[in-house]
Amino acid sequence: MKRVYFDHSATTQVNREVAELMLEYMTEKYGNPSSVHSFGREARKAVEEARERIAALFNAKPNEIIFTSGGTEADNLALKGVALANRKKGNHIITTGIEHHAIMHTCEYLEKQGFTVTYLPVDENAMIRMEDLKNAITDKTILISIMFANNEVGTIQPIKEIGQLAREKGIYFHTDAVQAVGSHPIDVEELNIDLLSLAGHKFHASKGIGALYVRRGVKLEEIQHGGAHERNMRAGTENVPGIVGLGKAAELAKRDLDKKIAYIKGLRDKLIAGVMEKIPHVKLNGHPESRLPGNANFSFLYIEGESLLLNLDMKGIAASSGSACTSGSLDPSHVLLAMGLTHEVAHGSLRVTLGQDNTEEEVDYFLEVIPEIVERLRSMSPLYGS
Amino acid sequence: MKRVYFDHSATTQVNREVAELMLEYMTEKYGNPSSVHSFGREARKAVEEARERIAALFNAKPNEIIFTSGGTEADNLALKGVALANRKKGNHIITTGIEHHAIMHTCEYLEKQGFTVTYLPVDENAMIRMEDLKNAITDKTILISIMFANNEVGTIQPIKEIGQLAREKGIYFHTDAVQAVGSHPIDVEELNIDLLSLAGHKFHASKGIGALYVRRGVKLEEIQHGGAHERNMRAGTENVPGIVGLGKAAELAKRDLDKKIAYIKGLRDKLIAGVMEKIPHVKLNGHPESRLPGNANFSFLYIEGESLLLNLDMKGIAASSGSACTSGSLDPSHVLLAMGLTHEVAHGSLRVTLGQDNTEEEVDYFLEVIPEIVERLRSMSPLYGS
Amino acid sequence: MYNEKVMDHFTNPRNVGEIKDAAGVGEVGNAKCGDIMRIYLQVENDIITDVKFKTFGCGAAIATSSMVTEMVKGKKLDEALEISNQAVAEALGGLPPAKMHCSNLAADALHEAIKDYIAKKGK
Ligand SMILES: Cc1ncc(COP(=O)(O)O)c(C=O)c1O
Ligand SMILES: Cc1ncc(COP(=O)(O)O)c(C=O)c1O
Ligand code: FES
Ligand code: FES
Repeated sequence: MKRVYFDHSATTQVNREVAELMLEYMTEKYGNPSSVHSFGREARKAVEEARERIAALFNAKPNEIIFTSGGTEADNLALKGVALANRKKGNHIITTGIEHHAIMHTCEYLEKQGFTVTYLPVDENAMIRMEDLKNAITDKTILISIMFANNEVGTIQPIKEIGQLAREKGIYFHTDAVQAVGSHPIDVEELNIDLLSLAGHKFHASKGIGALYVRRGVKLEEIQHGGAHERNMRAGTENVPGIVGLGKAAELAKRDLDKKIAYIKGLRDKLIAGVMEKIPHVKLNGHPESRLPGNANFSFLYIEGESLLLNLDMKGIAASSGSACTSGSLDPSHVLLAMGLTHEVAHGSLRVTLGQDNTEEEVDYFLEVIPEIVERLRSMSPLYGS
Repeated sequence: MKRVYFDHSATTQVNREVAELMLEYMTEKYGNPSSVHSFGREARKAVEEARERIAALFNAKPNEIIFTSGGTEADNLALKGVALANRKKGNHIITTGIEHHAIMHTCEYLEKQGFTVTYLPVDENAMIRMEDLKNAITDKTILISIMFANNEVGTIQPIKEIGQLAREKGIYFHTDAVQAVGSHPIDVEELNIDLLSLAGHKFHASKGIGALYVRRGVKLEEIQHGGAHERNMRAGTENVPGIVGLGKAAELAKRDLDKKIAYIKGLRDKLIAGVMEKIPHVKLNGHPESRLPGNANFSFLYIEGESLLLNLDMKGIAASSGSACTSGSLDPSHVLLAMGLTHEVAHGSLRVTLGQDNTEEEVDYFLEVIPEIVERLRSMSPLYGS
Repeated sequence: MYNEKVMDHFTNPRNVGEIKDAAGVGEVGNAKCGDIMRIYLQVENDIITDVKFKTFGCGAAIATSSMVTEMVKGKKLDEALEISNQAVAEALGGLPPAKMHCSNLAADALHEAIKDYIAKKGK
């Protein structure tokens, strides 16, 4: 059966070139970068070159990059690392109500450690309001952590304004850019970003590798203890194949970014237009313009997300949902609820996230099969037509 | 130039089969195990099969395995996880003075959090004494963490006796088995081990993946916050390629263990005998019998380890040293010092760790070049002959 | 880790050895930190006519020892006294930062040897 992958916000295919480079660093250049001999030096060199490539992707300096095991660890390190190192300055953190669990649950942990966290509300497009942010700042505020782009509805926050405000107030600004890196241009200087999290597997590097950008001068405490790796900020033998692959993926992302964005956006807009035209009672979730190029998030009224997903899967199409039933939890997506969607509407959400490997034929195929699926599920729904 | 890798305790070459399987899970079966669609299910299946293989390697159950980013994270999770979850029972931890930094520095961190840590001394062979352990136990002791085998001198601790004592006293027993897994038979039931750390890259899986075994019923708190992965014990998208590779490496390790041990031990014993015969003023560090099959650790009196390493490197031989000068720190190896070696003798240490890919010719080559290197360095040394 | 010049001096150290009945001998460092350097001088008319060293230490320690002997041979004592550890490291094209603290002592050993010579002469 034809298989169509429309779940690029969940994870992406590792680029062939990236994977082959990783293979080389597993089977031939397998030294430990801490070793002084030639195997070690060749690994060290590759790690430092990758660091340069990652830094170049968003205009940072190589020594401002700390490699981690992924986006979650980068988020944990940013929040706990800043909180613990700056406790004397204050104990207040500002974030939003639509962050990824990696931020949300880390904030909840910090609340138990005596920190106070403000969760900013968002509007119906999942945008924060600058007024709310300004009002939330107190003289105890040490950190603002606001995601660059939302993983469910794709909304891109006013990062530049946030960065400017944080800088004026002398507060560190962290952004979880796991969804944005490789899909949106980022310049940490222009945007006044102090810390930034990324995950390789969201832009065609491997799972198991990520990084935290930490602006020079930001006070951070390490959270994983052991050897003196990553300038004492992250103990543990460096994941050399992962790091080298991440560097390659960053290089490719930088080279292809404009082209990629234009291409994916084209497909995505076609998909949205097609769905809106062919299916009644559909709502597009997320900001109409300020959103990730590959993200489309719909609520199909009167039906439930998991059934929709399973039906699409039977047609070979891989997508995602904000329905509670896919996650095993009782409540649907906290993001959709924070945007003001009712439980019913949130349950009927479908996230379609496109990537550079998708084709127009795949979009056509999706548009061909989705109407009948929605129609069939609606015909079974007690909410529909009543 | 011929290159000889004698640094298998630092890291190992990824097995070809393992690397190719990883490639497949990067470029083809690249789904996120949390996704409900076919890409996700195929990744989930692979992760769970790998979990079974890892568990089978040391007679654990699959649901007792938590995947981590490596040995350091496993050690951090074991120590902090048990300490924080069992704080009400007591605040005392027992470990040794020869642990890896991943344990040592995590213990130091816990001391700052209000825990008390006893660091057991070792004898001249790097063995703890059971008497010392017994005497160290108080009614506040919640955890004993003693490494299975030492990474520098290879000494294997009396794990079974320790496990038995811990069980009798109702104290959790963790062992850092990063150096032992894949090089020594381990049965967590027979040995009464409650928690065990391992790292993939020490037995021919990749860097960036490891695991913690946690016996069912052991109270543990998570240290990385975010999604509900690994039964809520370790947030973050699973490193599927790393995990699948780890599973494969475990399968191979189990299949080949006896043969591998016999082979490596043969080479190692030849190497030790050759060095002892050809070079005067050499000391073998570590236990004469109870040691890892591939480990040889010498002190060449009157010379310094880094110079020795660099000279070997110029001959294409990769080894390691406990000299301070290779690490950029001021003190030589804390392990060698804990064994009672003087600073001079510790500085002159050389660690040679063999693996299954080494050959007898390589050992011969080593024995051919080492005498003249030692002789030349000694002729330059102000400590020699005076 | 080390640049080519350092590796050259490490691989082919100049002036290794001892001078019997040296005019001055200087030793610095201790085995605790991993570095012991001993420098032997022969002096005529306040000019260093011969110099040799013995060193227990890492690649940087051996290279700096070798370098300093090259730098002072034929120099006047007061010129030699002006050579700093930093100058030796620079003459080698730089050393890794971690090595600056304990390996970069060759000039100190030289100065000790000169002091020893002056003290002996004064007697
Ligand atoms: C916005 C955002 N932050 C953090 C993460 C966590 O990244 P990872 O699962 O790779 O640790 C993700 C992806 O799952 C994400 O979309
Ligand atoms: C005994 C021991 N424990 C822990 C570690 C840490 O493992 P990793 O560096 O893979 O995190 C190592 C290896 O460096 C080790 O030898
Ligand atoms: S509808 Fe079945 S779990 Fe939610
Ligand atoms: S001898 Fe220790 S750093 Fe050089």
